[in-house]
Amino acid sequence: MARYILRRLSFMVLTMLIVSIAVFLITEAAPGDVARHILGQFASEAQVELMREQMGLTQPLYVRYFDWLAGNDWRHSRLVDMPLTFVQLEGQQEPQWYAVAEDGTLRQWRMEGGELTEIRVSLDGARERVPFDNWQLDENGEEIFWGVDTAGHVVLWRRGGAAVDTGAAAAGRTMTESSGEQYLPLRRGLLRGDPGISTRTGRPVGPTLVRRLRNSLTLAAIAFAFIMPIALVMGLAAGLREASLLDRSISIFSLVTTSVPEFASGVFLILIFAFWLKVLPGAAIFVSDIAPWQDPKLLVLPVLTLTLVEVGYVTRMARASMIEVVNAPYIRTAFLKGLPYWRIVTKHAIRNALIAPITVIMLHVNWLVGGIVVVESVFGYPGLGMYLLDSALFKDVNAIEAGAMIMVTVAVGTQLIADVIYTFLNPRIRYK
Amino acid sequence: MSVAETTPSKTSEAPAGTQRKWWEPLTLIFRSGVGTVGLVIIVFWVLVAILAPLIAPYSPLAQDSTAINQPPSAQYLLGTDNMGRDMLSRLIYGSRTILLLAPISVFCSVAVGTFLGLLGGYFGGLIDEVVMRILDAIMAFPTILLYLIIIAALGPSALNVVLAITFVGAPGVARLVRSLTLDIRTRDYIRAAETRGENPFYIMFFEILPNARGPIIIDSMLRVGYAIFSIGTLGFLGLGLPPPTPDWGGMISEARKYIWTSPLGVLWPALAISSLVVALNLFADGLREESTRYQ
Amino acid sequence: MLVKDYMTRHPMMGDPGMSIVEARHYMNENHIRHLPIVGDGKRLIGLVSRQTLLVEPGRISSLDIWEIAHHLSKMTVSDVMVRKEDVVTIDPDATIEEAARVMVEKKVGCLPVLEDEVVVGIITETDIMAQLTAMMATRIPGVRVTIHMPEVRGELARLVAAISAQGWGILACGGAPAPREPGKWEAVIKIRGVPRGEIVAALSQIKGQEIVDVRETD
Amino acid sequence: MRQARDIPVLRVENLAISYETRYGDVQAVRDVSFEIQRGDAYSIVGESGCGKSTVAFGIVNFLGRNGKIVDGRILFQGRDLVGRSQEELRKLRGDRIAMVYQDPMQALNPTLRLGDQLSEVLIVHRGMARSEAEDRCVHMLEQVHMPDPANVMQRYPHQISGGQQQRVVIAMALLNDPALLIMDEPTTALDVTVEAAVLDLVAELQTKFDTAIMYISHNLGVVARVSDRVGVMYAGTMVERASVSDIYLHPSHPYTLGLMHCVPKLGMDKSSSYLYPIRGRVPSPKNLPPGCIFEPRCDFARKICQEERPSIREVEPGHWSRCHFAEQVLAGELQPLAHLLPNLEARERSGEASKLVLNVEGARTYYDAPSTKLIGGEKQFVKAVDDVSFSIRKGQTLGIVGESGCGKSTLVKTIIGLEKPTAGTFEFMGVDISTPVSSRDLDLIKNLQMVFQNPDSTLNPSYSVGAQIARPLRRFKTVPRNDVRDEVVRLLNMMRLGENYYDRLPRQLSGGEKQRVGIARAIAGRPELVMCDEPVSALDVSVQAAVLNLLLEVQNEMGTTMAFIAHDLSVVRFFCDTIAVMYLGQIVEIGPAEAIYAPPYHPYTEALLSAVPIPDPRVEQKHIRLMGGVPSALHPPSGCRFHTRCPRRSLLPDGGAICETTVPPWQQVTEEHRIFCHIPLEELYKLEAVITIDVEEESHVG
Repeated sequence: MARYILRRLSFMVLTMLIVSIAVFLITEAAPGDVARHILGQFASEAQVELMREQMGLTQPLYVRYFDWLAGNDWRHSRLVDMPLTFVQLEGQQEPQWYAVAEDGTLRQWRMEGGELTEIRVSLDGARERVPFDNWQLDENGEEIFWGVDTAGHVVLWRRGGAAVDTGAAAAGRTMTESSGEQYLPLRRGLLRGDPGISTRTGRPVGPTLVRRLRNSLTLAAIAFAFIMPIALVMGLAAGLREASLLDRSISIFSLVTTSVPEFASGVFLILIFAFWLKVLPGAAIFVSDIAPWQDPKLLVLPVLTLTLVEVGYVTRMARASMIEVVNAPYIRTAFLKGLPYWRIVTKHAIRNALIAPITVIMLHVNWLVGGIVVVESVFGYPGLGMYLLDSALFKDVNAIEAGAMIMVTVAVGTQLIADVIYTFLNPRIRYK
Repeated sequence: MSVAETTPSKTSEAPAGTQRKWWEPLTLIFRSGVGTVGLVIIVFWVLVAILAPLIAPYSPLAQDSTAINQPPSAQYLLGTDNMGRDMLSRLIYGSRTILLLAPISVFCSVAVGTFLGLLGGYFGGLIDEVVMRILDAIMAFPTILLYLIIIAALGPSALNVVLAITFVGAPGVARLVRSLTLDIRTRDYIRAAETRGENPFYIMFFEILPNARGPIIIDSMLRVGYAIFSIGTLGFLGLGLPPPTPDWGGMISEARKYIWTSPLGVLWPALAISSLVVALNLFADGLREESTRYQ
Repeated sequence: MLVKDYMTRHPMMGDPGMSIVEARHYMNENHIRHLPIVGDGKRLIGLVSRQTLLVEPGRISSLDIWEIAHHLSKMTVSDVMVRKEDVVTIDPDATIEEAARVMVEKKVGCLPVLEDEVVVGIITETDIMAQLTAMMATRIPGVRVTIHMPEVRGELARLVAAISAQGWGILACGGAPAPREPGKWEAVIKIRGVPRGEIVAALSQIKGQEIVDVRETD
Repeated sequence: MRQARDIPVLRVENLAISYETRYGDVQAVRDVSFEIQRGDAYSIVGESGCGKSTVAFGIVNFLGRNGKIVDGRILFQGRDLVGRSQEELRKLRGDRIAMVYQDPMQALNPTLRLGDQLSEVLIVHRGMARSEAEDRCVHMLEQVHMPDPANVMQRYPHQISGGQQQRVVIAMALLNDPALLIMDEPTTALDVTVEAAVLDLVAELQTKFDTAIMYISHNLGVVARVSDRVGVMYAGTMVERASVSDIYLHPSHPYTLGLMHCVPKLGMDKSSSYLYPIRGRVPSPKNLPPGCIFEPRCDFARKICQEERPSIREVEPGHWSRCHFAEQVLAGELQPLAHLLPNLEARERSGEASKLVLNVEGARTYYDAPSTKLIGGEKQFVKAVDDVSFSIRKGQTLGIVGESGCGKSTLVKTIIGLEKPTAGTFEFMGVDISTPVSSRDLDLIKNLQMVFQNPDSTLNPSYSVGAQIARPLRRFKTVPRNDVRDEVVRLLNMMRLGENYYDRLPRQLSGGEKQRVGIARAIAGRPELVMCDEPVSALDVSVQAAVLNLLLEVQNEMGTTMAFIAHDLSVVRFFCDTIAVMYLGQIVEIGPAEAIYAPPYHPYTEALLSAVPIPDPRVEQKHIRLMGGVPSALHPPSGCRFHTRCPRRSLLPDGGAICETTVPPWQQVTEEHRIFCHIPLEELYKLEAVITIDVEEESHVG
């Protein structure tokens, strides 16, 4: 069993690797220039070029992929000739890159007024600015210096190098610097838990993603907690009494609710409960990422929408499975043994009837994820789906990659869980 | 079993010497009440789509700046949208878009999926392993994410919508066809063909495929429903057809902004798309129920 | 000769919800006199006989004729049966004579055979009679001789020795204290394939034993 | 007189059962009456679809939602079951009436331990405590001769073999000591040696528990072995009922008589006797003929048979028949018509007969077994065929017999080119054929064709009969393009189907007709060698004869050589000139048909013969039963593969130690007859004949 799980986990890692490469390639192939996208239509060609360089887009694709995956500080630290570190100091909102000097103090460099300044942060957090004077000679005998800037790049400065006139760039977020000759954005890499900076917001993907994921999981978990018991009970009951009035009503109900797209059923629910009955808040008043459980009423309609769509599917699975089981010869055996009806149902039918749907239901998590994206979009719910949608529309590679990784983990992970449950329910397929 | 033994078998059913036509199984649908309801709604929308230029009162793109977000009136039977376009006309033309794109994309995914499924199922071995691994990976992937990435990369357009749905749908078809093939492959008539030394592609397309058509047809019906569902979803998310093409999903997305002032604006397209998908599913489900009962 | 070999397996049984009318009809139609009443799993609940089904007047004396009819149709065997505690039963591994003894002592005509409370068979007077019939080889033709002898050890052996001296076989043999003749023992011997005269001639030679009855059966 | 001696355990009177379908009510069973006495075994025999299972399910009231009893009474121990409440019936089921049916694997719940499934019968009915119930179950498992019963209680159904599963099901049925045990084809899914053991068990338990048994089967051999009395069902009604010897030896209904003519008796062969098929097919229950239901197929039918439906009547004491002319049939005054006999005059065997058509030496076909380890591990093989040698001469038929899994199908597939041989030489008319079919040339392919087992899958459902027969004609260019249709019609006529079958689709044909089309397709290219893979085993007996006769005709007319796989030893004996007996991938005995069925036997042949059910109650078979199951072909036993189960090892010094270590030698009995065994021929000669027929009374049937 452990061996089997291990094999599946390695398969999952492989899938994730392939998916990440695929996403990278697709976004690469996509028309349009991200830098231009960020800076807006009126930025100059030079600005865009600089932006591209600062974002590392000038590097070959495979280098970018490996940087994204495994980070590049360990590579670039050779240029700086000092170890690099990524720490969050007191009084700062987010962690930053520093070079670590031999005495243990952290260093950054910054061009200020045409002069390179060294920022030293001592161990006790004290900060001091020292004019820089440690130029090194390159093979041409010119004075250069590789250092770390304040925006997470390794930068090549040349003494006396003129700052490019960047002008007033529209979005200018990452363009804090323009004095260096070469920019190499620093990354810790996904493997070390850093999904990178969002090109859309200019902020690290990680923290946002965690909050959004938490919101989405809340939504999904509540919906799941409703869907499962309702759907299984309805499905099993319908299957037990195939072709009865109960069965027919349940079947048609489930068929209809599954068929109506989430955005349509969401709209119907909003109209009914928020617009006409005015009993529930209709939509989109989540002010921040943290809101959903501060006002549980806000969750009602999204959960209801998801439940409506998904409950039908699971019901139909459970029903089909129950019908098959009820017609199985071993149920006939149980009947011929003279067992009372409820004993046949509880001891012989239900367990077997649950085996098939469990796997299918777990596979259906993919659909649930899709539903969540739409539902979040309908209700303006600040979840992972909305984040991904926005990112995709913006071609925000790092955000898409991170979201994709999470989704694949969820999808493949649930399949694994489904398989494990399956083996426990079905003694015929116990992995040795 | 006791039932199966005595219910008249098909053999005794068909009067000797008469041939049944290929479409005859499809008439089964009239035995299923809900299936018939589905069929009627589908036929309604198909007629609407075909006759769109005749029945639509306005051009779907014509704007009337004096009538923006109007409720239903004699002039605009279903009201107008935020740009003063007639809802009814947009709905009618929207059916054209969706009823064109959905079958095309389903046809593509069925074609691709059938080929791959036959290939993997009939040859087995390494070919099967490779094909199925790739398809499994695609299927493991949340559908919505695939749509997002594909459309994000390629840009919203009709062609790309078709491509995306094909790409997303083909693995499912391939799996179905593969499992059918695996079953049919064990039949004696396939072995008979093999002992005649028939070409593998002859066996795949002339011996196996005709016998898999029933489930494939039913699956395709369901898929058309899903395709409409997906096209609507894409349109709603802003990944569908670029405006101002009349597209139900897109119409809902637009009208949603004005839901508090003119709620009917979202209601009509939502009803339209729901009725069509529900109808297709009812139809496919009825067909499946009846055909399995008929077996 | 154990009960389990002579009992009727899979006897007819009734269930407690059977109406009296139905039970009576059932017993009449199938010519049975005793009906074990069982619950699920053939566990014994009670026993009815034709007599118990004849409802005693005391129970219904206070009712008028219409009420009686109504009452009867509503009564079930569980109302009139002999309850399990009072039913005399026997174990399948008991001997047949033990069964006979129980029947005689308890004055019952039928014993349900129980194994763990479950009715596995029923043994009736008739079964024991049948056993007696078989023991005496009643259905096989031969010469049946009744002999009176003193109730002394070894007398029967002498008789047997005399028969075996002739080279004849004994088809059946039984004995009991002679009726109305204290101190005497009555033995019945059945011999096959030997003429009656020869048998009488041979057996009358035995001293102290007296042939009281000789008959040929077929 | 014992209590109610004359009250039968089960008495069915004029039973009629119908099903509601969307085409209206269909009467599946009509006017069925019979009775079963305490401790008797009563068989209901009939072909598929005749309603015999419906009767059984009617008795336990398991007719599904759409079935109902419309007429008649079912008296169980004198009380009518019809109209009793569900709860009352539930108490009877599993307690006083138990049932065992086909396919034990399906009958057991796959997700519950066997112990739970067994003990719940006692827990529910007797309210027994679990531990006590389990002790009882173990005891009952011992009585059905289940090895290691305590362990079996802890297992799941898939962990024990098919024969053992059936033992569990039987034990389950007997736990509550039922008065009536209904067995619906309980051995049909089992191999012949396992079947024999289960039948022995049934007979043993029947006397031990004094249980009345209602036995349902289509297999005339099994019925002859198990039953005291027999009822023959046809198209939903009972046409004849009598004691087993009357049914088999003095049938009074033409249908019964026809059935007896259809099956080859063991010992019959094609040169000396014929099989008489029953023509036509069973009418559908909603389309019955107005007169006697058998009239359309009856060779004796007169005018009255078309007009008046006969009722069942007692022809002689205890012998009931539903025929207007039962007395004449009984007296043998009516004879079947001659037109049904195969046309076998053209049998000519020229000097070609000695020519070898197929010669196989040292054939081996191994499959890769999936490795159980993740990485590495030794590669394992399933040795499906392992060192098999034989040859077939022109115009002859080789029969290959053996139980399932013995490798007979793989052997045929290897010859036909659907499997790749691992080793060995395969020569067909002097050409090497150890290549897969895809790399053979068209002429070779044309000459090696095959007839398949399952009539329902032998034809492609999507094409018409004509198209399917035409395909090989076109592909092999047997006849010019323009003559294809004529040739197809000629073949159809040869198959006695006629031109109007040309445009029919397979679903419009009956099983026998499909099989005939399959034969037509196989012989369309006029092949030299036709391999027949159990061509009649899935057919009803009345149809088997017709198909066998057709194959015989084909062989006579075209001089075709055949290889014939079957598990039915009577059919093989009838049909084949030479027979090879296979066990675990090897041939253990090969020789002329008549030699195989007489000593000296290979011990496995002997066991097979003793197990085969013979449709003749007079037959005495020696009682030889094999222990254990067939070992895995993945790790076949060393030495002689049969040594783990061989009942004759004791004939060798020190109990046959040599069998475990040394591969046995081929012992030549005659030039053609070889036995693969260590036991010296002299010893094998001493074995008695397994099958003896008490021929005091020569029946007028055979």
